[in-house]
Amino acid sequence: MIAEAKAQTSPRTQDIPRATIRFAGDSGDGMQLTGMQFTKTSAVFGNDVSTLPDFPAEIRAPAGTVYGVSGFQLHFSSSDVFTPGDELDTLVAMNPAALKVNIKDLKNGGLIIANEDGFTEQNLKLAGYAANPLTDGTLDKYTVHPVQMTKATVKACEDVGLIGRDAQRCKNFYALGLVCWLYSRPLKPIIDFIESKFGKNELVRDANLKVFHAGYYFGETAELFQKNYAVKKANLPPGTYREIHGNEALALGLIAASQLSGKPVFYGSYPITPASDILHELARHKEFGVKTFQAEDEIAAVTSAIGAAFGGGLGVTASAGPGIALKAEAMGLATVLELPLIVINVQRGGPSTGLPTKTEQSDLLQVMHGRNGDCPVVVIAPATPSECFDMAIEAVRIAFRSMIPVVFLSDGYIANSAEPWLVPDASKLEPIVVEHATEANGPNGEFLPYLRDGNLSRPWVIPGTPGLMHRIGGLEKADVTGNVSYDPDNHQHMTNIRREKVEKVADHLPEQTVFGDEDGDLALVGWGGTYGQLHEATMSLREAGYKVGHVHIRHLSPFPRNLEQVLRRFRKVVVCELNTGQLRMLIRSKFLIDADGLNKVQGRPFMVGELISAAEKLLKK
Amino acid sequence: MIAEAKAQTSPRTQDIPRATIRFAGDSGDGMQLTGMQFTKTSAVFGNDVSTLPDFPAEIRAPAGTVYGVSGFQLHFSSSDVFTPGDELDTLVAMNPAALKVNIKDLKNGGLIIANEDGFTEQNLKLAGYAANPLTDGTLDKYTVHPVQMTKATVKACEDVGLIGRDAQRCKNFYALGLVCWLYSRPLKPIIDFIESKFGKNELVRDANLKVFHAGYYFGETAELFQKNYAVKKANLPPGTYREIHGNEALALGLIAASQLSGKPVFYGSYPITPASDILHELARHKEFGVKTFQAEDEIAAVTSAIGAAFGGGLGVTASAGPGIALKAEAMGLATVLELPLIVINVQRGGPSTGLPTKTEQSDLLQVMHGRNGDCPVVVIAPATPSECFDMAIEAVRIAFRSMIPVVFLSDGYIANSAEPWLVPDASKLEPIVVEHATEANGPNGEFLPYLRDGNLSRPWVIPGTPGLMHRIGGLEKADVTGNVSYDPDNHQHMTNIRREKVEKVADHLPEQTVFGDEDGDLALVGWGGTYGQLHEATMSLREAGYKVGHVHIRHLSPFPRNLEQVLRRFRKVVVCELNTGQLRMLIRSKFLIDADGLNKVQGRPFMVGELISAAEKLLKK
Amino acid sequence: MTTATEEPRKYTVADFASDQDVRWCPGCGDYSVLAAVKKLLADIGLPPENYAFISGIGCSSRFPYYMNTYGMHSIHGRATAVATGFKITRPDIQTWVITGDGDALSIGGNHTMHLLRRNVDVNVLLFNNQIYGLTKGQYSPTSPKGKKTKSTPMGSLDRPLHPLCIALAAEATFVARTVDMHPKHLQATLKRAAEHRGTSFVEIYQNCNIFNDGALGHAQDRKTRADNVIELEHGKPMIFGKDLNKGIVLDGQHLRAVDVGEGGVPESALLVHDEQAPSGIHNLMARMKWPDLPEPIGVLRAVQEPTYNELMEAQIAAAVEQKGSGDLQKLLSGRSTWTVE
Amino acid sequence: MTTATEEPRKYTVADFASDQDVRWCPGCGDYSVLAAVKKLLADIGLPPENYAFISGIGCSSRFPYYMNTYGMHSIHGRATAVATGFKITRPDIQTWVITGDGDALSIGGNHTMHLLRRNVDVNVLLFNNQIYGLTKGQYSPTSPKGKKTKSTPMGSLDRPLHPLCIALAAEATFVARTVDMHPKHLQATLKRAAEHRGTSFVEIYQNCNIFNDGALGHAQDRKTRADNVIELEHGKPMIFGKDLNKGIVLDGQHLRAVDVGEGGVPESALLVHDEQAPSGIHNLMARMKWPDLPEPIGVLRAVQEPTYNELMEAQIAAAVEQKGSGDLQKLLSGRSTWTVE
Ligand SMILES: Cc1ncc(C[n+]2csc(CCOP(=O)(O)OP(=O)(O)O)c2C)c(N)n1
Ligand SMILES: Cc1ncc(C[n+]2csc(CCOP(=O)(O)OP(=O)(O)O)c2C)c(N)n1
Ligand code: SF4
Ligand code: SF4
Ligand SMILES: [Mg+2]
Ligand SMILES: [Mg+2]
Repeated sequence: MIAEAKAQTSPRTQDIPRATIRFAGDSGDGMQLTGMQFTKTSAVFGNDVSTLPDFPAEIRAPAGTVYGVSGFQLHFSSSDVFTPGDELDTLVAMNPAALKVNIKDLKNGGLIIANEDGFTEQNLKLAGYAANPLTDGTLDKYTVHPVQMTKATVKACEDVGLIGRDAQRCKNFYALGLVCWLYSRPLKPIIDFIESKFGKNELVRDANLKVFHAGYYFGETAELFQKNYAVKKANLPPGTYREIHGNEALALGLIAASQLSGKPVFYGSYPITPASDILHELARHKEFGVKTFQAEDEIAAVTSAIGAAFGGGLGVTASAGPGIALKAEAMGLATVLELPLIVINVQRGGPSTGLPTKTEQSDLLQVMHGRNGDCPVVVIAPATPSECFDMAIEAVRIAFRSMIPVVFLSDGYIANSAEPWLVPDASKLEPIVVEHATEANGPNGEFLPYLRDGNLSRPWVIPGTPGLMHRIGGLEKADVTGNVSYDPDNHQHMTNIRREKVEKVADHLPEQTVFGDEDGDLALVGWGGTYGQLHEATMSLREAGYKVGHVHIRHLSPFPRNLEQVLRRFRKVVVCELNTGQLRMLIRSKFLIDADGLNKVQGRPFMVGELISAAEKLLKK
Repeated sequence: MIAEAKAQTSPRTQDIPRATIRFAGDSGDGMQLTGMQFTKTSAVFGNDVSTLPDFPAEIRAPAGTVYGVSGFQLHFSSSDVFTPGDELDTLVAMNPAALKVNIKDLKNGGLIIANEDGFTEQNLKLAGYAANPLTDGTLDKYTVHPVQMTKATVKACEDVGLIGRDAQRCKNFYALGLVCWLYSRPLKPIIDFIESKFGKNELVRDANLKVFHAGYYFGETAELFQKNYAVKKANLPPGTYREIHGNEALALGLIAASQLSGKPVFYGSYPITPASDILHELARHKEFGVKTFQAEDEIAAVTSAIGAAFGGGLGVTASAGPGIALKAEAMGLATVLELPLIVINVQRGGPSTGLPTKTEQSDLLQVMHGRNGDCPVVVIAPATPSECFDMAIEAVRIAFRSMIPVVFLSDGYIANSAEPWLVPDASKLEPIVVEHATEANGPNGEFLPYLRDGNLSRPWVIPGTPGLMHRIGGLEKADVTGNVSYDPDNHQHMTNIRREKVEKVADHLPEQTVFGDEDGDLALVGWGGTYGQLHEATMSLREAGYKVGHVHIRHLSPFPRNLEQVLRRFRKVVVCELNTGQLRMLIRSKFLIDADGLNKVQGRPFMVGELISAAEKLLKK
Repeated sequence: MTTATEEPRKYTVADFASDQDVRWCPGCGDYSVLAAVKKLLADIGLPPENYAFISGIGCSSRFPYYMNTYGMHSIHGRATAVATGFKITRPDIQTWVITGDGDALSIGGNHTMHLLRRNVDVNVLLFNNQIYGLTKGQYSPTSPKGKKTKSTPMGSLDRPLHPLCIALAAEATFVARTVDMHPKHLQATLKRAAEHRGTSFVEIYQNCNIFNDGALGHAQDRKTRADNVIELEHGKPMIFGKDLNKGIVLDGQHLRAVDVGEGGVPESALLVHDEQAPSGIHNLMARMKWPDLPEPIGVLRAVQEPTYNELMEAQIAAAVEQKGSGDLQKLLSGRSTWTVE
Repeated sequence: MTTATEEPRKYTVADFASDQDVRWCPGCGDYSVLAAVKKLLADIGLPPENYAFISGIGCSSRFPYYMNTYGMHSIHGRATAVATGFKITRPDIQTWVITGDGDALSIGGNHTMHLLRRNVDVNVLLFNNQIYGLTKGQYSPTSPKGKKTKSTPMGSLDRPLHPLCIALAAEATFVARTVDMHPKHLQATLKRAAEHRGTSFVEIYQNCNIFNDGALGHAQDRKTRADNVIELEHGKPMIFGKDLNKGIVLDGQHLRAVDVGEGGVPESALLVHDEQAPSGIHNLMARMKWPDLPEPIGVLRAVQEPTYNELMEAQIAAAVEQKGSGDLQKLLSGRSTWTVE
């Protein structure tokens, strides 16, 4: 019986420390599911893993076209993993288009497992191949394994009685079985999955089980492969783990914050890639009192969340860049109203509609400055998918404490990547204390809605509270009373207060930490989803003997108080971003540090390799 | 006969070089008209003048309240004038509220001319005076002239047969007459105005004429005034002059640009203070083929202008800060489409609704960065009302040459101030050459809509042109062909191109000039409507022996090529802005120059005095 | 959130007045609406903390500042959206939206339409003065075609939107119209709006005496309005005129004005107003335009349907019923975990 | 801008196809509309440069890329506004707006309404698949209440908007509906839209076979649709059914389906469709909902009114007439000048 949750090794098996593989095929080929199942079984086995899905922009492009290719990459390892990997060890290509699009990422000598049956005349033409690359020698620098997956799948299905298109559709499980053998993966998690997913449809369930095993046995039996591989367990902290995507972690973080504060989530949002999944996730959890509101547009989304905040709720809104642009005016309103508000921006390639399904970090200056007037807000950015959970809670904590809008900058990479997550103990999460005003606070028994506390925060009242009726609005208001004021000095004062209020948030922030050398030749400065690549690059550079520190900034407005100090300890500072130099600009203007920029605007993450070579160039200067 | 267009002087008359006066009263008292007529007669006489109207935010506040006070300040001089003046020499106050609001701006020893009849019990109470300030000694450090204007006006009207409220309404002409005597103004321009304005209503015309003269004679006859003043003609360049407001100059500039380029203006706009007057002005000139479109909101305004630009027209849109926030997403679209578009932002106090009728310069970073993605545009800012004319033409020239959106940053101060303007000779304005593509430009006879010229600009086609049909859109596009492209390298390339394109605009810009010392101890750096104050401050500082230069930046994106050089010639650089330091931030990050900031966010212009003392402090450091 | 600790007290108009000076132009129609609303709330007898007034931007949108209740003067066009989030969060607070013809139908047209289709339980007062007051007199979406204003010196080109028609198209559950200068009718209509569960949409003809004086004079002038408007009453025949001698009949697909009684048609031939009729007929009524026909004022349509906020609460209750009230630890653990030892 | 240098030629469907691969899901209803539009333009016989297609964002909004005409794929919800500016500037170009139910009625609802009230001379094709296709399947403003989607796992709470009702409320001059899978009807309806001067508003029932397959099947299925829809014809009695034995009568204020002929009512008793009737009746028709009543397809309303762009041109002509064509020097000098010597 092979169906045990442990690795399947044999004498042919070679131990390797880590591997990066990518499944690629048509949008309809089920590559995302295949990749996720492989990830799951690797994680359950005990590897550390990191994943990178790559969707086409089209919903269902015609089969066989290059723009319809869907890919799923994962990196699994016997030690800590921080990125989905630069180069592929193995590429699974279900058709010529998948090969075409992905071959450039395969390392020299890498393995290609191709579904030979997919390499038809027509598909070759659709992908723009004049000849069959599997046979014409163009792939000589790789190890190519053509496998008749479709035929084998159909065959296997016949046995259980599934035929035609339905049978063909199972071929991803054949590929999965084969790759499971190749990397000695435990089969049980996948078998469990098939059984629970298709349990209601016995025919399909049995077919998939059969096909999956057929793929596995093919690897074991066929003479095709000289050897297979094993990647040992990683030394992960003990505990209960699950897999989590950034968007999911963010949704869970919001619900946790709601539970910790006793304030129900109001989530006003209009669908947009890559933020929609937060809405989908939250909508599934109404038993937590979560209220999701699919608004008619982004403006209604943010203003309804402001209405919720005025009502004493946890008002949250989310979008990607184009939708955040539309929310700008209302974010200004929230700033002047001094209400707590969470604005999530899951960044994607811009400007304009740009590259909706690709990642980028080019909305930093938009969220910093993209409003009329001097209108500072708090901006934070998680570094990894699971950090979305913790930082969602932090965002709410800040917003409630300071009565202020907090922008949460995620990106398409973090949102869609998954990683193993040590499930937190809910009972150990720190409560979020919210004190609503219930009594008049003025010297004459009146209520002063803009009377401030030590954080420069004003009272938050739940409408319905007797005696505390008050009016707020977007016109400049007198401090303390909150009445409309056109007084010049008051406007100066309020402008200053709004800025100081943001700066005071730094009192509650952790100091900036450094990974690697605390001082030295080069600080690799980053923020957001580039964390993993910068981390690995720093490790490599230090192994190579350089004195390098990785400074990953999670708090972008305000900066941690010690940031300047930290940066000044390095001879050179380079800000690495997936944009044309936005954080770099902020750092240069604030600290007058001659920071260099390492920038990439290609809709995809850094490669560790390119970071290392760029850093080495700088270090040698 | 006194009705001649020359100054009326007498032996009691004292020559003074310049004077600053303010008319203040209820919104309904006609203070704007009074001020404008005084300005007009001063300009016609040959003084240089500068004005500053100050409207209440309310349309018609109840009479007598402080928030309903309307003021009009002007500065007229026998030499060049750059600002409406810091302190008042004379304040005309029609009621207690007007006195209350404006007294703080009157210099010690200044003149108060008060309408005694307006200082009733009730009005004193409404203004919050416990006792009558005209008599209780609180104004001792000023020279107070209470005049029974209402009574005198009613009396004068009786003679011609006008009675009741209609008669009382003429009292502003009484005040005007009196002040005309005080400053020896020619009366003819005002008489002409009354005759043409009220020509159709003889009764009102005659009453106003009568009242106006009555005011004048009162000054001449009454023992009240020991002396009056004369301000000699200024030495202005010869030629034909008119008065012009910033918004008007901007509208005329757009029409001129349309005539110079042969492209009809399409003006898509949604009303908002202080930009609406541009719409009103343009709507009056349909004989120039101007098409004004009052859209349903700012988004429709800007997107309709984009539609017009795609149609081959001169697409223009305008708003103030909150509306510009709403246009952000579409400005990104125009950037990616690479279409010419003029976006005018007449800045007002922010954030949010802020101070709608007050001036500020706090939208610079919004227009620089307030869009998703890396999305650079051209940004220019006129320094004076009349410069709005020249720079509107320049904006169009740049937009057409580079197929790019150009942001025109005006502000409430420039928009509403007036200055004498040497009327340009229309035949000497340089034509704007527009070459539309009419033929295929590809190697295979195809049309390539993103093939670039030396300015990195792409062809502009008039729809309807045979053979050049093409499609554009907000998704990232392949360079040259303009087809949708998800290619990573192309995205990097296009991101770079969009930035370089903006930078290339600098090839056509004038070098940065300096007023005053070309090098020295301090550069006073400014932009936009602070020009006059910075200019005067620089003059004074240099007179006091300091080596100071005034660097006024009209081109904010891209900067003039020599800007860094210019700035580095000074020991200290201070950026003076009506915001919390926005240009300062750009300069610091770009040049790593440790620029100081001199900032004011009070809804009103700098005072020359405050600039001088702040500069002196810096100079002594 | 009505706390019942103290014994019930009577409220007066003064209890609902804030300490801020009212800053509309003297003579503006907004004053009478403010007075009517304060009186209504005093009559209802609930305490001021039970109410929220949410507005956009415009002259009329200054309204909340003058009410001693919870209030927000938000941004232009978005009051309806703000109120939606507010009401969903605070279903216990009676929520009023104050908006103008520009605010609700120009920049805010879409939010208005979506509020109505959702039937969120708020009361919308649309101050229709057929002009942009606050920005000093440009034509608005309700201005008649050809209107000469600052922005249209040669006359406007667009055909007006009819607020009642838009509301009916969105299947609003409560649609009414009233007039600033008809205090009794105003008061009665506001009362109905307050009582309705679901979105109440009330168009108020409001005079802007500065920029559009008399534009709605036909409905405002006490002397002539009886001939120019028809006061609707549910279940009553549609009669109007100073002498109540005119009426409305349904003539095939058209509405027609007729004389009633001697020399005219009998009262029984008149159309009987039915607030709950399918909105086809209300649409015809909404399109009655003076001087061709009298303009209907009062409640056109009032039907009961579940409100958005009730349905939202019900879904949450159902989810709790099905799954138990949320268990955070279970949520964090997700559907499948594994253990590292 | 039609240049008449070459002699007139015939155009084929291929002349209107761009060189870009069509990237909708196989089986999507969008394909048939694309084919119909290309065929229509070929039939009209004007050259491709005479057309512009302007879209928003959504699956359907990719349409312009596939047409060998001028085109713009703009931003979400704004195609109608872009088209307004475009048409005002280029009244000579036949302008088509391509939009979806989300694009036109959710984020773009207000622009749609204002386009219609202005009667700008463009043709709007609203692809109504009752779902957000491009963002992978959330409910849309036209989805029925209770719809379960990714964003509404327990069912949506809001009542749908009816595109035709909104169009009628805005007094659109041309209002029609057709069906992707009914090519003949589609073709004929598009032709009428193209011919209409003023805004033509066409709702197209379109199948999204990936996220909402069959949601509009009652109108799409060739076998059953004759009983589920009624094809409107101007001046003809409203008859439907496979055997043309059913019809619609106006019964007081209501529309009712009846049997026609033997055992039913005579054909003469049926409601006769009048495209130019005041829109009250069209409103009743627009609200006919399957399965209670057959849903009308074809042209509901078509009336002639001046277009916004014509009126704009006329004002400019009038201004030139009154003041002479603009004299820049005079403009610069303004109303009053003085001279400094
Ligand atoms: C985003 C934005 N655009 C424009 C404005 C300017 N503005 C303020 S109120 C208004 C229209 C007011 O008209 P209406 O809603 O009819 O209210 P009224 O003043 O007539 O009561 C406009 C255009 C604004 N404040 N914000
Ligand atoms: C400003 C903005 N908000 C949201 C989106 C995401 N978005 C793209 S298309 C779409 C809705 C598409 O639905 P519909 O208009 O019905 O078109 P379909 O795809 O069904 O043809 C949404 C929400 C966007 N592109 N831009
Ligand atoms: S401008 Fe008109 S609407 Fe506004 S306050 Fe004055 S009278 Fe009222
Ligand atoms: S998702 Fe639906 S609407 Fe979009 S292309 Fe596919 S089938 Fe068509
Ligand atoms: Mg109005
Ligand atoms: Mg759709």
